[in-house]
Amino acid sequence: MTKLALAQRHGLSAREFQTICELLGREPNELELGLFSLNWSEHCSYKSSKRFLKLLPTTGKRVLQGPGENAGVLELENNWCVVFKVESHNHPSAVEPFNGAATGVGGIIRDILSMGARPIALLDSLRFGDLSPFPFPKGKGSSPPSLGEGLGERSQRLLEGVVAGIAHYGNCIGIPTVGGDICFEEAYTDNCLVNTMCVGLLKKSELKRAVAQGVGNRILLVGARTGRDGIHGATFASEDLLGETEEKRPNVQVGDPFTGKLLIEATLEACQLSELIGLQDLGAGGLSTAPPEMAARGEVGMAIDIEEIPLRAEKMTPYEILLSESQERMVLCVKDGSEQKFLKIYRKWGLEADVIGEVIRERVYRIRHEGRTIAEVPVRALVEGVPEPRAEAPGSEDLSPLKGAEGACLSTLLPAQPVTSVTGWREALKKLLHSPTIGSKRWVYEQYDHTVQTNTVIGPGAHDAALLRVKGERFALAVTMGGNGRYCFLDPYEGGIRAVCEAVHNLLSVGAEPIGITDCLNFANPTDPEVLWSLDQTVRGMAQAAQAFELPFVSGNVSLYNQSERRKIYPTPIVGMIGLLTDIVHRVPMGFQREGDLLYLIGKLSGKSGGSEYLKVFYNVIGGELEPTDLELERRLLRVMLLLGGANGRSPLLRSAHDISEGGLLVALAEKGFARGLGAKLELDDLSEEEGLFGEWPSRFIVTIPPENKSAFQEILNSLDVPYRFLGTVSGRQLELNGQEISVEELRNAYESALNL
Amino acid sequence: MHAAVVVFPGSNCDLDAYYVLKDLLGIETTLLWYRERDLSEYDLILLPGGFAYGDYLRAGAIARFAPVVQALPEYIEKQRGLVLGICNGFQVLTEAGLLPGALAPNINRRFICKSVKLRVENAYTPFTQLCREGELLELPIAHGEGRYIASEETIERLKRNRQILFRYYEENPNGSLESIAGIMDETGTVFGMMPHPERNCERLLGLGEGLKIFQALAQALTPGPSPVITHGRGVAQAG
Amino acid sequence: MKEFTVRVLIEPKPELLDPQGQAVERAIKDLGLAHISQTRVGKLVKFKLKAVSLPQARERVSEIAHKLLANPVIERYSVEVEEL
Amino acid sequence: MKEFTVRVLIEPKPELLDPQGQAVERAIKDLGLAHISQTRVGKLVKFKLKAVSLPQARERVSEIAHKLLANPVIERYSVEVEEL
Ligand SMILES: Nc1ncnc2c1ncn2[C@@H]1O[C@H](COP(=O)(O)OP(=O)(O)O)[C@@H](O)[C@H]1O
Ligand SMILES: [Mg+2]
Repeated sequence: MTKLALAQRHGLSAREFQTICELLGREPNELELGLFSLNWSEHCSYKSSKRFLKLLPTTGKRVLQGPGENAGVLELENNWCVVFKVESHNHPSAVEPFNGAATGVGGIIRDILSMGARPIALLDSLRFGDLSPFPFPKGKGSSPPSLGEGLGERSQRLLEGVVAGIAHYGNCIGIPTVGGDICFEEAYTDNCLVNTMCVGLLKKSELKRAVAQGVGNRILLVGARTGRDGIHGATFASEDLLGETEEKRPNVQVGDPFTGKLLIEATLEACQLSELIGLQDLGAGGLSTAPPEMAARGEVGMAIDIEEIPLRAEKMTPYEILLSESQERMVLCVKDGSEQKFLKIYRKWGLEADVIGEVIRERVYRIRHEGRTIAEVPVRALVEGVPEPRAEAPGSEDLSPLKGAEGACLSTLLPAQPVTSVTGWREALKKLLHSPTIGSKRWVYEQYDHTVQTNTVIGPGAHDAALLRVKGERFALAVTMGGNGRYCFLDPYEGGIRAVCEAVHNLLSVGAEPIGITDCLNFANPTDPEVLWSLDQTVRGMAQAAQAFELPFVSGNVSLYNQSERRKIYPTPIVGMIGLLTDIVHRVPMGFQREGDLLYLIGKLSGKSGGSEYLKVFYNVIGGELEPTDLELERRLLRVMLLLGGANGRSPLLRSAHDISEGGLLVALAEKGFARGLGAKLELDDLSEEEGLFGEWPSRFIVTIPPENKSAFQEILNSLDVPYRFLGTVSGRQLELNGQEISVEELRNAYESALNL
Repeated sequence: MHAAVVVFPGSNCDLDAYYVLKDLLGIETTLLWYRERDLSEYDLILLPGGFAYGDYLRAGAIARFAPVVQALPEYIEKQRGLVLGICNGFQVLTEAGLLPGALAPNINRRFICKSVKLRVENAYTPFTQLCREGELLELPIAHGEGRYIASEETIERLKRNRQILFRYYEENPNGSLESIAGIMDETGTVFGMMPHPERNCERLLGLGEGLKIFQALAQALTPGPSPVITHGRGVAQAG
Repeated sequence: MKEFTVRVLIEPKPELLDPQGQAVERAIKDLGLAHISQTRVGKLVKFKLKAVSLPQARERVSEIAHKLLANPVIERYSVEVEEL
Repeated sequence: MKEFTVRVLIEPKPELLDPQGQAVERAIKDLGLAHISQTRVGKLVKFKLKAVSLPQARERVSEIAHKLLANPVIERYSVEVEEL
């Protein structure tokens, strides 16, 4: 086989191979090809998405570390910092849901750990194909027609495996999984999405970087032994899943949360030593990518001795050792002479720990085997040398007809006969609440330990965002994660805006001020012009919204090639966001608190209602036009919610708050009733049932206030020119509307049984 | 009083328990490495929740051989102090044979994390003396292997000696026999429970009912006259 | 119809990491119980089955093991069928 | 010293409820794969062991199984030792 053919088998293009030869001034040997193939894979190099990521704002007054390290860092108060990042494990989870998801959790945790922070929370955003419907409990109501059994079962199996995998890893290592979201859409049938986010906390002075520095300093490999796991995993992640999974199966990595937990404790102990220069986890690419990245950051070179690496399998070749993606490993750079101290800590915790190399002056990554150099590549060539693919995103003029259901508004899109009659809001609401995308996710989050570490003040299922206290401090952290791919499918620019806005709303609902973003861009094959266009549009929308709120993106991840021969996933940006609540006492609950409280809608009072779950459930239509978000209004809404909530250090005027998202107004109202079983008398006679009650347009909150706060409340809204309307009064145990009522209990039953596997 | 919270490889509620004892109750508390054998310093040995040794094989199966657990029989024999096992700690105590029975995988075969109601079945113990009999406590559970199983004779004996301190109330989340959530040994000094009292010790996290258990311990272990310390045969008597 | 007792033994594929086996092996060594190696922890499934013949029973069991009991991505299995 | 391959088969005691076995049995029936009964799901532990003789190896393994691998309150086990 020629070198070029070999390069192509490594997933490198002819152009890339040529660039490698130029950078080296010679042809690479096979080991070097392996190094390049991983470093230059989409997963590690971001070659197709780099230019889009540049569009995102990354600076702000709290930013201590933006993109470029293992995780982003924001400064909080009293020298506390929050570290966070999101990571995808989509392809591995599609092949082996349990281990794929479990190792995804392990991976993102080590990114946080690499910054020197103790991980304090996990969140997960999951996307699967449609499930076969779950019948209403006790024969009440009718169940919708079957959605094609085989696929529904497959999606259910993936869901079960993924959730069990996340639980397996997260529970064992004692990090609470406090939030996330789950949607079910046909588009994710062949490519499920598993994005996990981890949040860590540390003092500013403890912050670490993934850097190697100081010629002669030692490189340590710690954690698990190296085996033949996932060889070529990162390049595997860069190819379409084209029915080749069978052959690729030996690549499955098995997570070991027990070792992961030991690695956390040992590493946090090691971070206390002043001789630690830098550390990094071994993720995708293993020893072929992490050490050169550390060297690149420190502007040094690195040499490692392959025979010093402890192995799990017999007769591993240098190629296999270097490309192995065995989990639960980290690389440390420590001062020469201090290595024994570090080895001792790791061995105390029962982990492997060995000196495998050193920092060198020449800026190359040198692999030695028994004293002989067997590969040597300039660090910069590996880390930054990849040429950007030439594909251009077509202008939106050329592609706008590709938008989901351009121009269609409800009246033209829908069959003449609505499924529900005018008197049918009760059945419609029940059915919507029973949709797996909207219904309770209790089945999922009860499998996750969400109370360990005893900081979870608001946990999963209780509010729009989770709230974590920091022991000994007044302030608290709010965290949220999610994103709606359907909106981006219909209108990627607007969808990108909404992904950011919705996260902002979630944080504002608990009373917290949003301070920073992490994101994962999940897309199909970027060599497809339509996909590239949607990626470009989505990122522009996200950037626009973030700028409006002055929010920085400090970390993120990109997952491309999420498509099969049959299906592409929707363009799916997942946004993770952190909010700061200055005084935890001032948190705002989601649900109705007291009878007699006044109920208001704040924000945009009417709009186009496309892309709604209502359209999907009742008309099997993914379509309609999206109402464009008014970012000026959003900015005022943010200020209003901060003034009404507890973020300003005073006690909130609000008794409860909830944003309106999937399902629209009535779904949000019903959800507000579940916490205490309280109902409301609603005055909504002027709203049309289908669009008004169930439409999904942006920029809306439902809040309740005690009657005595009415004038102060109105004053704030008027002064900032934010529209609002009275919706009714909290009362009784029923939702009452248009002279009809339904008990909150009955709604809750429909909601709770939506996902009962 | 001096408390020890044991740290096994894989413990993950050790710091939570430490926080309650040390920061909330101001008790002198040491994080005790699992290789330690000398327990003579400590009035309370707390085996925390988590996944000691990853819970591989069975929860607690490997941890029971840890030196610190091997030292427990003597500690108990000598009536040196109290032993509290929470969740994984309870599993370790049953595996070690220091409490009767076993904890099998939950009947629904899944991990369960939620808040449950417990009924106090015996309030005359150093662990429950600040509760009323029949009182309901709401505490979080978070476990995959919490289904309490024991032979009929064992269950009979537990009942007769009033060694069942907590039962799940209304809903039995994991399929435990007799809805058992926590049991004490015959000496009245060793107590294991699946729910996590340390996770509900402050109003911020619930009603704070879990604190009663730690306060009760502290009271029982603080020198001075205390009518309810029931070392030895006190248990049956108190019933 | 005859009755058969069946055992299906399932274990992690040899090339994959077996964290459980690793932990068990380390424990046994630490306890000084024995010098053991290559420890793997898997599953055992036992049941009774009715079929007309041993070959038919074997075939059924293989199908069950393949489709349901073992996860072919990460596990391999062996089947033992005996007439009662 | 000789080397032995060892299998320890662990299963829930017959008188105890086995939810996993029940679930497997239900799934097999639901799939219409076969008529099975008395399904029990347990564990398989395999390893290699060095010992001077078969009896010594057996004894070692029994000890390991008894002390560590099975919990006698809820499980029973059987041991298979073979010389390599
Ligand atoms: N969508 C994105 N938005 C912002 N930053 C991103 C995004 N994708 C990747 N990054 C940043 O690029 C860097 C490389 O990410 P990644 O390769 O995922 O790190 P790791 O190898 O630790 O998984 C990180 O600093 C990450 O935060
Ligand atoms: Mg990383």
